[in-house]
Amino acid sequence: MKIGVPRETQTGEARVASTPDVVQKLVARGFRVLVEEGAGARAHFTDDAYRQVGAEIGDRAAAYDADILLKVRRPDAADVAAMRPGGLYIGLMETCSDDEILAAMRAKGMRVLVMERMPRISRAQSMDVLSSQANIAGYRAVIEAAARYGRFVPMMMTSAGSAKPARLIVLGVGVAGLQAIATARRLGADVYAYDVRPETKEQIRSLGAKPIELDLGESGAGEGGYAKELSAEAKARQQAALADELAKASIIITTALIPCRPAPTLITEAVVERMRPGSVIVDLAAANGGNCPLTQPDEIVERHGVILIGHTNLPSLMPSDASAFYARNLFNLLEIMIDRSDAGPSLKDLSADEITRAMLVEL
Amino acid sequence: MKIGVPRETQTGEARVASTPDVVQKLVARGFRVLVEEGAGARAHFTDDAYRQVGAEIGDRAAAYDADILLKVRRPDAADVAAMRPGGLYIGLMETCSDDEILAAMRAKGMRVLVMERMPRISRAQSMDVLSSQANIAGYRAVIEAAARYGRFVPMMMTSAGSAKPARLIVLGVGVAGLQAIATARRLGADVYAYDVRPETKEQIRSLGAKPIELDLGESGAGEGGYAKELSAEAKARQQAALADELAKASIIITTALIPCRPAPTLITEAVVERMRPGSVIVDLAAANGGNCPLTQPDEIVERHGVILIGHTNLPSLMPSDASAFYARNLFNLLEIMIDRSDAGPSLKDLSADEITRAMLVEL
Amino acid sequence: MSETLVAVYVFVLACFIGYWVVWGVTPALHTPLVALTNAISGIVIVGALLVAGLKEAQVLADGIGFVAVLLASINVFGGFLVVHRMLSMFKKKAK
Amino acid sequence: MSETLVAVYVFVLACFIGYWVVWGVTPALHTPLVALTNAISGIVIVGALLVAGLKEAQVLADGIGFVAVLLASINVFGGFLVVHRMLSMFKKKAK
Amino acid sequence: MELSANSQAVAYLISAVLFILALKGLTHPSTARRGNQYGILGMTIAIVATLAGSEVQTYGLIVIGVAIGAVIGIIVAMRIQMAAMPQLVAALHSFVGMAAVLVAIGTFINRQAADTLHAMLMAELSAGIVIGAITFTGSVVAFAKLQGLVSGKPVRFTGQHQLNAAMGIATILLAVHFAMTGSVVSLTLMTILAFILGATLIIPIGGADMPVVISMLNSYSGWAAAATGFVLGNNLLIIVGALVGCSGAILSYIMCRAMNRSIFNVVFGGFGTDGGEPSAEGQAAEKGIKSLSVEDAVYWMEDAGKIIIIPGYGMAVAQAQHALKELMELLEARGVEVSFAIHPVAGRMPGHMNVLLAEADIPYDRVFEMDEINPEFQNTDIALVVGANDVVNPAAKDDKTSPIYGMPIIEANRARQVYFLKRSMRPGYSGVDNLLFYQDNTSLIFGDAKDTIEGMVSALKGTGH
Amino acid sequence: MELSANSQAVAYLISAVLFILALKGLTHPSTARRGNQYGILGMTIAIVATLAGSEVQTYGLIVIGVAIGAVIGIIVAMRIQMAAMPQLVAALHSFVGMAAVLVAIGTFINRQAADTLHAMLMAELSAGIVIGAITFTGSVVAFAKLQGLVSGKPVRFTGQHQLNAAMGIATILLAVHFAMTGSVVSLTLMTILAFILGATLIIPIGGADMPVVISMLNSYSGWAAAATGFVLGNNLLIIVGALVGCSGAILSYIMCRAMNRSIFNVVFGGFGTDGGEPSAEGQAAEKGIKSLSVEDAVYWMEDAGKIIIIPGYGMAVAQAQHALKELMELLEARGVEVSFAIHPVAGRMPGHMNVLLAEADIPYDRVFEMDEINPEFQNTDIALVVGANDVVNPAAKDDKTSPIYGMPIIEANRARQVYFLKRSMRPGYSGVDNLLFYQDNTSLIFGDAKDTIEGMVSALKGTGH
Ligand SMILES: NC(=O)c1ccc[n+]([C@@H]2O[C@H](COP(=O)([O-])OP(=O)(O)OC[C@H]3O[C@@H](n4cnc5c(N)ncnc54)[C@H](OP(=O)(O)O)[C@@H]3O)[C@@H](O)[C@H]2O)c1
Ligand SMILES: NC(=O)c1ccc[n+]([C@@H]2O[C@H](COP(=O)([O-])OP(=O)(O)OC[C@H]3O[C@@H](n4cnc5c(N)ncnc54)[C@H](OP(=O)(O)O)[C@@H]3O)[C@@H](O)[C@H]2O)c1
Ligand SMILES: NC(=O)c1ccc[n+]([C@@H]2O[C@H](COP(=O)([O-])OP(=O)(O)OC[C@H]3O[C@@H](n4cnc5c(N)ncnc54)[C@H](O)[C@@H]3O)[C@@H](O)[C@H]2O)c1
Ligand SMILES: NC(=O)c1ccc[n+]([C@@H]2O[C@H](COP(=O)([O-])OP(=O)(O)OC[C@H]3O[C@@H](n4cnc5c(N)ncnc54)[C@H](O)[C@@H]3O)[C@@H](O)[C@H]2O)c1
Repeated sequence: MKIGVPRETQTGEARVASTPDVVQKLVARGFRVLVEEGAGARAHFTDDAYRQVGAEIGDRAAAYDADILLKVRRPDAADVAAMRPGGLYIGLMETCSDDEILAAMRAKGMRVLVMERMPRISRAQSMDVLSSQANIAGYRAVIEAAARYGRFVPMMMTSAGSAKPARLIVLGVGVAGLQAIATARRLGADVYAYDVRPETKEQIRSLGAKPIELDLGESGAGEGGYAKELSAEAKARQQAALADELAKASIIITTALIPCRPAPTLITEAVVERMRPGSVIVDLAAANGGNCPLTQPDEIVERHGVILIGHTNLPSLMPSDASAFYARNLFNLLEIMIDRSDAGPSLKDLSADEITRAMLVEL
Repeated sequence: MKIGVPRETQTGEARVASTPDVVQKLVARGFRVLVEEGAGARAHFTDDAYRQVGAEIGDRAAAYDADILLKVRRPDAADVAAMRPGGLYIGLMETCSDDEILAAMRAKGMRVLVMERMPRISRAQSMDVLSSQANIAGYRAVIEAAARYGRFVPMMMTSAGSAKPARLIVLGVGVAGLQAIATARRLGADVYAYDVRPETKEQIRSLGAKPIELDLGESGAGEGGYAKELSAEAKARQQAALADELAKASIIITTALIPCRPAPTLITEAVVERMRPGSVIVDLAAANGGNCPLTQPDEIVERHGVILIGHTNLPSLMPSDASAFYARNLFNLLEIMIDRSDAGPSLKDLSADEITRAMLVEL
Repeated sequence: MSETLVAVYVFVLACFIGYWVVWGVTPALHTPLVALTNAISGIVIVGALLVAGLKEAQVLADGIGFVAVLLASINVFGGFLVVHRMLSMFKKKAK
Repeated sequence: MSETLVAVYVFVLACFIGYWVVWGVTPALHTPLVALTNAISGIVIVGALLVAGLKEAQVLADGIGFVAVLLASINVFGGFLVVHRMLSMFKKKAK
Repeated sequence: MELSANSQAVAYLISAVLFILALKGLTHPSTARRGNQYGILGMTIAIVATLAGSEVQTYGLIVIGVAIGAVIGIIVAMRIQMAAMPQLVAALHSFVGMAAVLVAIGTFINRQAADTLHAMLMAELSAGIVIGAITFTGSVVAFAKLQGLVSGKPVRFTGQHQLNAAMGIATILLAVHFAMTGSVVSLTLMTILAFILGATLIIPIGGADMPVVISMLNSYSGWAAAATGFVLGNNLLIIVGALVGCSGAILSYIMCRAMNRSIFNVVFGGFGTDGGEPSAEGQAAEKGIKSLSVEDAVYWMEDAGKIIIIPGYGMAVAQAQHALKELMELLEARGVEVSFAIHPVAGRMPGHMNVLLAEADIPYDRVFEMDEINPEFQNTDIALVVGANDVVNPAAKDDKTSPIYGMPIIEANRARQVYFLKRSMRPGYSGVDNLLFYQDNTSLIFGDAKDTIEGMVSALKGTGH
Repeated sequence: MELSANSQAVAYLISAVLFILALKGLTHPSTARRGNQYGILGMTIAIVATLAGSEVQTYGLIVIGVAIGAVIGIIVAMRIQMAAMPQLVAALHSFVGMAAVLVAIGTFINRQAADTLHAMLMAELSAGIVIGAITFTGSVVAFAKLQGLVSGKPVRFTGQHQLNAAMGIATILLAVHFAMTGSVVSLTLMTILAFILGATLIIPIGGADMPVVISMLNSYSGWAAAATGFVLGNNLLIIVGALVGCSGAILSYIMCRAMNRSIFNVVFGGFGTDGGEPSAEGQAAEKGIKSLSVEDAVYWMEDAGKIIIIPGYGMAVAQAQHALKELMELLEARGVEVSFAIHPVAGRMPGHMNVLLAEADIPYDRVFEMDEINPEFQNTDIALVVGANDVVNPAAKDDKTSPIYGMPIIEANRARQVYFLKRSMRPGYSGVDNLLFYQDNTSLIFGDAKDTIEGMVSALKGTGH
C-alpha cells in the first residue's frame, strides 16, 4: 500500500504532513511511502533525511497517485485532479459544509477522513490535530506579540528606569488560550484571561494567571468541550463589561472561536482607540472574521497606534514542531486503521471504529 | 537654555533621545525643549504627547539649533552642519578614534560628551547607555531567536509527541549575555553560557543556567569590567574546545566583544555545518565583524540550514523602552551637569566631575 | 516522712517523666509504642509474685496469686515478643 | 528502704525531669532561662535556714548560717526580679 | 542467697531507669529496637530482684504460673497475624487488669488474716481493684469489637452518659464505705460495678477510634499497677505504673491529635459527634480504600530507593510545584532517586506539567515522558501521584466499557507502593472512578496537594539526617 | 503553729512541682511570665514550710539575714543595666556556691558538736563543699571577665589541663580521706583546693563562650544544692538541685549546639581549639558587630507589623527566591505586611532580582522600586537584607571618599531593625566595608541565604498557629 506525502502549496504554508521520524515508522509497518521533492524543506526536513529512513522521493504526480494521501491543508481542484481514484485522503478540509472540493473527491470514488471531525474523546486525544496545532498557535501568538511589542514584557527595575510588566489579556481559554497564558507567564507578563465557559477559571489559576469575571446572565458551556454561541444580549453585555479591562491591556491575545461560526466580536474599535499606542493584539480568530473587527487576515496592521496581528496560520511559523506533531497525530490515527499481516498492511473497516466513523466522508 | 531633540535618521533607527516623561522633567528644571516633528513616532511617542508636557515641536533645523543637542546615533556631516556653533552634543559617537565627524564638530567650537566613554563607576551606572541598551539587546536577542526558531523553546510533552527543550548557549556574559540567559531561562530553554572572565561562572549560576568550563591557560579578565583580548594561542584553544558544545546547540546567542577591537571568532563555519538544520544563531557582535564569520550585519541569512541573525541594532526593535531608558540615562547625566537658579539652569564646569571629564571631547 | 508520702513523691515525679518521655514520637511508631507500654505494664507481675510467694499466705490468696502470676506472665512474655515482631517490620533496607 | 536510698530515688527521677524539661526552648529565652535556673538554685536558702535556725547550734555555725541565709536571699530576691525584668523585654506588641 | 532490702531497692531503681529508657527509645525508629531490649532487661531485673528478695518464700506455684504464662504468651505472640495485633494487645491488657484485681484481692485476704488492714490501705486496695476491673472488661470489649465478635459500630442510647456517671459515683461511694468499714459486701459490689463500668465505657466507642482506646486502656493498666504499688508499698510498681499511666495518656492524646479527633470525644465515645458529611478518610474507609498520614508516608519515602512522582491537574490547581521541588531535593539528599513522569494529557493543556515544573526549576533530566518511564515502575518503591487521576487509571487498559478505554496510562500501578495525593474521593476530568484506588498497595493521602507536600517537607526536615 | 513533718513534706512536694512548671514555662515566650510566677510561688512555699517546720527554732538572725539579703538583691536587680545582666547572674551564682559551702561547713560544725557524723554524711558534706566552692570562684572569675575587671581573652598556658586534672584528683583524694577519718586538715585543704580549681577551670575560657559558662556554673550550683539536700536529708533540696543541675547542663548543651560549638571545648576551655580561620560570628564579634540566630530573628519577625525584604546578588547566588516566597506567605499568614525593595543595580545585571522573584511567583504588587519604597522604611519594623550589600551601604550617602559615593541606596538603615543575611564578613561587588553593619540596630545572620531562609521557614512552621 502506497502512502503519498505531497508538498503543501498554499501560500505561507511551511508544514508537511509527515516527517522522517514518522515515515520511518510507516516503512517499518510495510507501507511504501513517497514524498514529494522538497516537501519538508521549509520545515527543515531535507529530502535526504526522508530517503535515509526508507522513503522514495518523487514528483508531485507520484506523490498524489497514492492509496493513502497525507495532507495538511485543504486541496484545490488541481490537487483533486491528481489524486488516485478510489484512494483515501487524510487531512484538514477547512470547510463546515459539503462543498465542491469534497464533492469532486467523492465523484472520484475517494474516501475522505476529515481531521476537523475528530471526536473529543480520551482515546482520540493523540490524533487530534486541532489540539496539537492550537497548542502551537497559543505559544507562538505570545512570541509574535513579544516580537512586535516595543517594550519589555517582564517587569524590569534598572538604573535607567523601570519597565512595568506588560498587562496581557487572553480571551478564549481553550487549548491555544491556555498555552498563551502559560507562555506569557513564563515571559513575566501580568496575565489575565477570560472565557465564557465557567470551568476555565480554575484552569486559568492553575497556570498562575488571574481570571476576569463577568456576569453575562448565561453560561457559554456547550457540547463536546466546545463553547456554544451566546445570545445577542449576552454578547452585548460581554463587550461592554470587557471594554474597561481590555483598554488597560498592553497585549491582547484572542482565541475565542466556536467551530463553523463567525468569531464573536470581543474587542471593538472604541476599545482599540483607548489602548496605549504601541500595544499589540494577536487575533487567532482572524480567519473567521477576527475577535476584533479591525484585524486583517494574514496582515499586520497598525490602527490607532495599536498593532494588530492577523496571522491565520501561526503553526506554520513553527514548521518543524508543527509538522512533527501533525505527522504524529496522523500516525496515531493510522495505527487504529490498519491490520498488519505478512502480506503488508491493510485497511480495517473505517465505519467500525467510532473515531474513523465520525470523520469519514464517502459515497 | 535650549535643548534640541532631533529625529534620528539612520536607517532602521526607531529610538529617540528623549521621551515625554523626561522632557517634562527637563521643562520643570527650566529648560526650553524643542523636539523635531515626528521624532518619537516610531517609538510610539506622539508629537502631542511631547506638546502636552511643555515641549515645542519644530522642524529639523530648529531641533539642531540648540545649546544642548540630545542624540542617540552618530551624526552625519549634514547633521553637523545644522548644529549650533559652540553648542554641546550628548550622544553616542560610534567611533573609537578621533575621526572626521568629531573633527568637524570641534571645528564648529562644539563640545561633545561621548556616551561610550561613560566610566564604569558605581555613581555612573544610572547614566550608562551602553548597559541600558545592552540589557535590551540581550532580552530582544532571545525573542528574535524564538521567533525564527521553527520549534518550541521550552520542553513540551503532549499527546502529539514531545518537544525537547531548546539547548541554548550564550557566549559572552556581560550585561547583554546575562539578560539573554535570564530571558531564555524564562522561556524554558536549557541554557549554557560561556565567558572568558572567570567571575561570570557564579553569575551564570545565579540565573539558574550552567556555565561551560574551558581551560584556556589564561584569564580573560581585563580592566574596568571589560574583558581583555586573548592571545592567539588561547583563541585557537577556545574555538576548538567550544566546538563540540556549540554543535549540540539549537540556539546560540553571542555577545562577546571587547570595545574597539574586532569581535573574536567563536563559531567557525565547521561548527555551523554540524548544527541541526533549523538552528538559530543571533550574533550581537555583527557590527564588529560578528562572533561567527558567516553573520551578515543587518541581515538574516540561512547557511547550511542554520539561520543567522545579524541585527546590529536590536534595541531599536524595542523603541519605546529603549528610548525611555536612553532618555533617562541622559537625564541622569544632565542632573550632575547643571546648576539650577532662578535665572534658569546653567552648565557646571564639565571637567570638574570625573564622569563628564572622562567623556568630554573639546577643543 | 511516712512511707506513703515517699510513695507519693516517687509517684508524682514518675508522672512527670511519663508525661515527657513520649512527646515527639513518630506516628509510624504509635502502635509499637502502645504495645511496649502494654508489655511494661506487665510489671504487675512483681505484685503477683509478692502475693503468690508470701509464706504465711491464705490458700485462697495463694490460688489468686497463682492466677495473677500466670496472667501477668502471659502479658510480659507475649508483650515484649509482639513489640519485637512489630519492630521487625521497620527494618530499613540496606542501601 | 534507707533514707539515703529514698534520696537517691528522688534524685534520679528528678534528674530525668530536669533532662526533659528544657528541651525545645526558644533560643531567645536562653538568657532568661539561665537566670531562672539561677534564681531557683537559691533553694539552698532552705539549707541555710535549717543551719541558722537550729536551736542547739554552735555559735560559729550560727554565724555561718547567718551569712549563708544572707547570700542565698540576695540570690532569691535578686534572681526572680532579674528574670522578671528580662521577660518584660519580651512583651509582644499589641497588634 | 537472699537480697537485702537495700540491694533490692537499688535493683528496682535500675529497672525503673531501664523502663524510662525503653519508652524513650520507642519514640524514634533508629532507637526502637534498643528500647525494647531495655524493657526486657528492666523486666528481668525486676523479676529476679523480687524473687531474690525476702518477701517471696514459696516458689512452686510461681514457677508453674510463670512457665505456663510464658508458653502461652510466646505461642500466641508468634502465631498471631500482623493484622490481628491490635486484638492481641487488647487481650493482653485485659490480663494486666485482671492481675491487678487479683493482686489487690489476694493482699486483702492475706492482710485480713494477718489483721494488718487499715483505712489507707483499703483505699489503695479499692483503687487497685476498680481501675484493674475497668481495664479488664474494657479491654475484653475492645478485643471483641476488633476481633469482630461483636459489631464494631458504636452502640449508643439516650441516657448512656448519665447511666455511666451514676455507676461511677456508686463505685466511689462503695469504695469509701469499704475503706472506712472493711465491709466485704461493699467490696464485692464495688468490684462488680467496676467490671460493668469497664464494658459500658467502651461500648459506645466506634471502630475508627479503637487504636486510641487501646492506648487509653493501656494508660488505665498503668494506673492499676501504680495502685498496686501503693498497696504493696513497692516503689518500682509505683514508678513504672505512673510512667505507663502517664505516657499512655499522653500517647492517646498525641494519637487523637494526629487523627484530628478530640480526646474527650473518644474517651467518652460519641459525645458531640455531629451529623455532618463524613470525612474523605471516612468515605474511603467505607469503600475499603486505605488512607495514610503524611508522617507515615514520609517514613517510608525516606527509606525508598526510587520514587516516581506523577503530577496531574491537581498539582496545577494546588500550585504545588515549588513544594515538590523542595521535596525532591530533600529526598535526593537522603539518597532516594526521584523522577517525574509526565503523561501526554496530564493537566488541561498540552505541556501543562512541563510549564509548571520548569517554573519550579525542576531539572529537565529528572522529567520523563510516559513511554520512557513506564518500564521503570516495576523497580520503583513508591509512585507518588500528585493530583493526577485519569492518567493513572488502569481502567483505560482493562475496562472496555470505560470512556477512557484505549488511552495509554502511566503505569503507577506497577510500583511497589502507590500514594495518591488528592482532596476527596471525587473522580478526575473523565468522571470515572479510579480502579487504582482499590489496589492493595495503594494508599490515599487526603488534602490539598500543596499542603500535603509541604507537610512532607517539614516532616523530612524534622527527621534530621 | 508548727507544721508536722508530713505536712511539710507535702508542701515541699508542691513546691518542687511548681519549680518544674516554672522551668517548663520558661521554654516558651507565651508561658514565660507565668513560669517565673510559679518559681516565686514555689520558693515562697518552700521558705514558709521550712520556717514553720520543727527544725527551725530561732528566727532572729534569720529575719535579719533575709531582710538584708532581700534589700540588696532587690536594689541590685532593679538598678542593673540590661547589658550588665550576664555579670549580675554570674555574681548571684557565686552566692549560691558560697551558701552551699557555708551550709555544709555549718552542718559539719553542728554535727561534730552533736557527735552524729558518719562516713556517708561526710562524703555528702565533701560533695557539697567542693561543688559549692568551684561554683563560687568560677562565678567570681566569670563575673570579673564579663565586668571587664580582668581581660575577657582566654588565658592559656601549656600543661593547664594537666594541672587542673592533678588538682581535681587531689581534691577527690582529700575528700575520701576526710570522709573516712573526719580530718579537719583534709577538709580545709580540700576546700582551698576546690576554690582554686573553680578559678583555674574558668580562666582559659574565652569571652564568646561566657553565656554557656554561666549556664554551666548554674548547673554546678544545682548540683551543690542537691548535695546539700543529701547532707540535710531534705528531699526538696534534692529534687530542685537535681532539676537545676540537669536542666542547666542540658541548657548549656542546647546553647552550644545553637552556637555550633562543642560543649566539651567550652567546658574545658580551649581543648582542641584549632588555629583555623575564626568563624564569621567570631570576626563579627571582634569588630563589635552583633550576630543573631535564625530562631531569635524569627521570634521578632513574627511579631513585626511590617517587614521589607531587600534582595541582592547573594540571593541570586544562593538561589533563595523560592524559599523567600514561602517565607513571605508564612509571614503574611501571621498578619505581617511584607514587601520587596529592588535596587536598580541589585545583582549583576539590570532586572536580575525581578527575574528571580518572578520565577518564584512573588506577586508584582509586593515588589517596589527603590524610590517608591524608601519613604516606607521609617515605619518598618525589620529590613531583611538577603545577600545584598553595596545597595544598602550608607557610605554611598555619607562618605565622600567611598568609591560608591553618590550611588542612591535603599535606606534599610532607617528601619527599626536590620537583619543582614550573608555568609561572611566579606564586602560586596564594590569591595568596600558596609557602614550599616556597625549600626546599633543591625544584626548579621551568617550562612548561605537559602539555608537561612529555609531555617526561618521551618522555625515559623514550628511555632504553629
Ligand atoms: N492535557 C490536555 O491537553 C487535556 C485537555 C483537556 C482535558 N484533558 C483531560 O484531563 C485529564 C488529565 O488527567 P489528570 O490526571 O492530570 O487530572 P484529572 O484526572 O482531572 O485528576 C485531577 C485530580 O486532582 C485532584 N485535585 C484537584 N485539585 C487538587 C488539589 N488542590 N490538591 C490535591 N488534589 C487535587 C482531583 O481530585 P480531588 O478533587 O479529590 O482533589 C482530581 O481527581 C485527562 O482526563 C485528560 O484527558 C487533558
Ligand atoms: N545590577 C547590575 O546591572 C550590576 C552590574 C554589575 C555590577 N553591579 C554591582 O553589583 C552590586 C550589587 O549590589 P548587591 O547588594 O546586590 O550585591 P553585593 O554588594 O555584591 O553583595 C552581595 C552580598 O551577598 C552575599 N552573598 C553572596 N553569596 C551568598 C549566599 N550564597 N548566601 C548569602 N549571602 C551571599 C555576599 O556576602 P558574603 O560573601 O559574606 O556571603 C555579598 O556581600 C553593586 O555594587 C552594583 O554596582 C551591578
Ligand atoms: N479530547 C479531549 O478531551 C479534548 C481535546 C481538545 C480540546 N478539549 C477541550 O475542549 C475545550 C475547547 O478547546 P479548543 O481549544 O478547541 O477551543 P476553541 O478553539 O474551539 O475555542 C477557544 C475558546 O474560546 C472560547 N469562547 C468561545 N466563544 C467565546 C466568547 N464569546 N467569549 C469568550 N470565550 C469564548 C471557548 O470557550 C474556548 O475555550 C477545552 O476545554 C479543551 O481542553 C478536549
Ligand atoms: N558601572 C558598573 O559597575 C558596570 C556597568 C556596566 C557593565 N559592568 C560590568 O562590565 C562587565 C562587561 O559588561 P558588558 O556588557 O559591557 O560587556 P561587553 O559587551 O563589552 O562584552 C560582553 C562579554 O563578552 C565577553 N568576552 C570578550 N571576549 C570574549 C571571548 N573571546 N570569549 C568569550 N567571551 C568574551 C566579555 O567578558 C563580556 O562579558 C560586566 O561584568 C558588567 O557587569 C559594570
